[in-house]
Amino acid sequence: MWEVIAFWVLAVLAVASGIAVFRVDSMARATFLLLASFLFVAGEMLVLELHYLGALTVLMMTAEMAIMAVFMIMFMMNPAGLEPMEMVHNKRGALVISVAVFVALTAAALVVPWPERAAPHPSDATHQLGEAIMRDKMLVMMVVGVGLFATMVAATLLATARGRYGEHAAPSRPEPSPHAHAHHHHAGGDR
Amino acid sequence: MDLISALRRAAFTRPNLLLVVAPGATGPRLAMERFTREHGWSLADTAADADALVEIGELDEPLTAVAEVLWRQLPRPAVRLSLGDEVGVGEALARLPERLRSWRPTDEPSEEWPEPPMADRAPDRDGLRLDVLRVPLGPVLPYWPAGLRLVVDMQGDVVQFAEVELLGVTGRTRPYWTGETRSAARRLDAAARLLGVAGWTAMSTRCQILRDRLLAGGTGTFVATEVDRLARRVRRSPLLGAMLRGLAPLPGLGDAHERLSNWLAEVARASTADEAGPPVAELLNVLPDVVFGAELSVVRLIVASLDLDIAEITEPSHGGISHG
Amino acid sequence: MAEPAPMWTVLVLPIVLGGLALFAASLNGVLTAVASGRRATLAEWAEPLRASARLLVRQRRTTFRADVVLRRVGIAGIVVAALLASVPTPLGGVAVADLPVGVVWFNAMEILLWALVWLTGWGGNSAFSLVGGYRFLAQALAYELPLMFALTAPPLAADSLRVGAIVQAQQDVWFALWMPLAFLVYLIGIVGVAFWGPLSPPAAADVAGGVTAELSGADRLVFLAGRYLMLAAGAAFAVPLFLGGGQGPLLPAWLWSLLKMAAVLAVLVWLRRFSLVRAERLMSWGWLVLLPVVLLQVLVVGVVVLLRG
Amino acid sequence: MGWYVPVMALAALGLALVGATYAIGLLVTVQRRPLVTPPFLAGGLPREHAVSRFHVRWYVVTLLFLAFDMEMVFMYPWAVVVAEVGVEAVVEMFTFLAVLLAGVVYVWREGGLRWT
Repeated sequence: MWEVIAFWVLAVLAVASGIAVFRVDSMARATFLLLASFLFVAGEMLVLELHYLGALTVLMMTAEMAIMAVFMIMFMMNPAGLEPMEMVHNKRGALVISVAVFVALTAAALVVPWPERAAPHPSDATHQLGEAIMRDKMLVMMVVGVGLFATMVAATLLATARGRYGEHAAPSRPEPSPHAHAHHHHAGGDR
Repeated sequence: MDLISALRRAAFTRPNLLLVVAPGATGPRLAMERFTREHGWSLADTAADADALVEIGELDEPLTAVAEVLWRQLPRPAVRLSLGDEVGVGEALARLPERLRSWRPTDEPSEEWPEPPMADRAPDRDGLRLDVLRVPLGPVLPYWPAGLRLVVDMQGDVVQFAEVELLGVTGRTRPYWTGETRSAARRLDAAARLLGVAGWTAMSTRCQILRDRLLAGGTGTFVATEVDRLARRVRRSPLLGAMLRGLAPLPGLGDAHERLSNWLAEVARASTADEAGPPVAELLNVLPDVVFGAELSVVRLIVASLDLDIAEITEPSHGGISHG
Repeated sequence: MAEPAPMWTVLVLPIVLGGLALFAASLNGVLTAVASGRRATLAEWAEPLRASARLLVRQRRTTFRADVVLRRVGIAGIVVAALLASVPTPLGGVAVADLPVGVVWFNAMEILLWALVWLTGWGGNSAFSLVGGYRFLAQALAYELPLMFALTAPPLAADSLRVGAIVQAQQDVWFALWMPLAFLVYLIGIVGVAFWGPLSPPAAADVAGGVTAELSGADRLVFLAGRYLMLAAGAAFAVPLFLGGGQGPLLPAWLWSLLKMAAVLAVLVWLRRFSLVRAERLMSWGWLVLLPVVLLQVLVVGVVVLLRG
Repeated sequence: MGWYVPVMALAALGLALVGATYAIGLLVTVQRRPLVTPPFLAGGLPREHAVSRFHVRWYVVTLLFLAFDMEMVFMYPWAVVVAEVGVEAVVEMFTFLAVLLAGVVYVWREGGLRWT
């Protein structure tokens, strides 16, 4: 009984904060509403007694959303939403697509005849997961490892301008005070 | 209700103070630091945590404007007082808790403030155009030289441009650190500030205590041995070394770590050269170049490591020097 | 598998953790007093209570166009995160809930500070508090991975992520004795999570208090309390993880737990006597020293587990 | 679910304590109306809103962190099965970690850990 109530409350909160992501102007608010949505999903997993996956979702998503906020605020105009602006382009199209996808996924989840559980509930799902990773899913893990290494190298290559050659490869100091005038007109060119 | 009034009484036995110090008003500043240390009061890091705004020395027009801004930023209850010289410091401060307790809300209207625009962009080291914040460092910051304002342009927390403004230098400004004893005390004062910025507060306080002993005519040998012990600990701290080594190396002066070690060594040897290092105007000239491209915490350390005494610039005509 | 403890433990946890946090704040005050040449009187020990009264009496303050909602989430969230992080921490043998993945749970709760501290800094629309918030993230990137690996060492030795099982596995010898590097790296991580001592640049004086720069009144009180609670929660969790939980002669188990928690906390508070670490240095040390060191430690623990099994 | 009833009670209690602190503050404060002020800028006034695009210099490290962090997904379940699976578990995991550490060394050599 309580499980069902908790499940539905969390579900509604997760979807509601997901929708709210697109209703706010501030990048900070949008990012952390998305985090809230993930945390509610983590709550669902905990209700379903998936202890490890639930805690792991909190663990991973918090760090990742904090980093995402860093990038959103670094690159998006008007990150605090202090000036009114439209966050979504092609609003109608986006709405149609997202509603259609949501309905399709929900329908699939409800309509598909899920198989009955054959084995009994594992006494310790984390342990089972560890066994899987270390025995028959070993190859998957190794591929992931190489993939992560490739990610590190590729990301660094793409993101660093200077590299190991230090200051010599760095662009030189910008002209002093180029913005002494720029401060007077505060509507940037590409706003 | 009695509980509430008891709470309010207890609340202000140890107020936090925010200082606006005129260059050269070092005497009353030291008296005030000593009072707060001995009575367990604190100096506030920011207006939000201050109960009292203390104006020390004679404030000129720009510094008065600074005090005005800060006064309106202090949460209530708040008290404002000004201290001219070291004689009345203890008395004026001792009355502070009572003044805070007797503060009553007035129906002052909400303050009107101008709304700033969004940040604009400027070229960046990495070849992008990014938002710039123009942030004044000083004149009112913890461990900051009196009368100095370093206006910096920051992209993120990295300084891309800096310019120096001097506040509070009038025709009557006189440097405080003259004579042998005071020159030695000056080294300890500078060390206290640099250690404070570096976050080694216990050691910073120790420097202040020794500084005050020296100025009070403490016996030279005792202070010298104490300073010698302190100097050794400072020199040997690997953490502090990692913090300060390699920062702003200047010809003849070494980097920030060497400068700190030298100050303490001079006091320990009791042989302070009266003319130490280049004049402050020269240091202020190179400052914008030295802090270019540095992270904010490094900028703070560099400024503290230069021991800038603005009062040494006695002509008010310097008031507007700025550099590109 | 164990059952959740009775509900009264929910009321005990805030009292114990609050008491530890108050002890930390008092000790901090006394250390400041002694360094300033004053005597450690009773008044100095009671200083945090007086300081709290001061903050309650003072006017609250909000900055122009601040994001009040986000800021409030950040401030209040730290208190809640610290309490929740302590859910699997047993006092004696009793925890609020000896969760099946207690260690991961603690990890998940302390990492919430990534978001919460940053939000407090961002919410103020103030350059100094913004810099403070970003400094926290920069530091977190350096200490968080070593901290996580340090957290895996005790479960590896105990074959379980459940804190109760980890305590039991230390019946013969405390983990701190044969995995000292993991213990050390864990403590460094906790100092980072609570941005304390050498890792306090997010709230340092050089940026006018950083994330705390715009806080006054009750806001400031709740934020500072949350920080001490987080420090206390980290110190408390070290006890079941590395120091054998409530094990010890003569005294009851809950008292042993409490004494050990207070001792670890005192060590953490004492770390304020060191100078700050610059974020850039910390970044190199975290990735090039702490991470390899803690991985080596985990390897050693793994080999011991193999030899034993 | 039973596990998380006390957890939720504790979260509610924590929020109630925070709320109580604010309520007591309202009761005893000398000035209930909050002060609205520009941010503290060492005695200056802001030239622009601080919440602008904040350019972090350590973004390379965030990418490194995200990649390495993924490893924790495997690490915790691994820790509880080492005794059972035996030598191969340790060998496999530390091969995996060695590959990742090589990535860290690469990023360090490329100067990705510095930012000024």
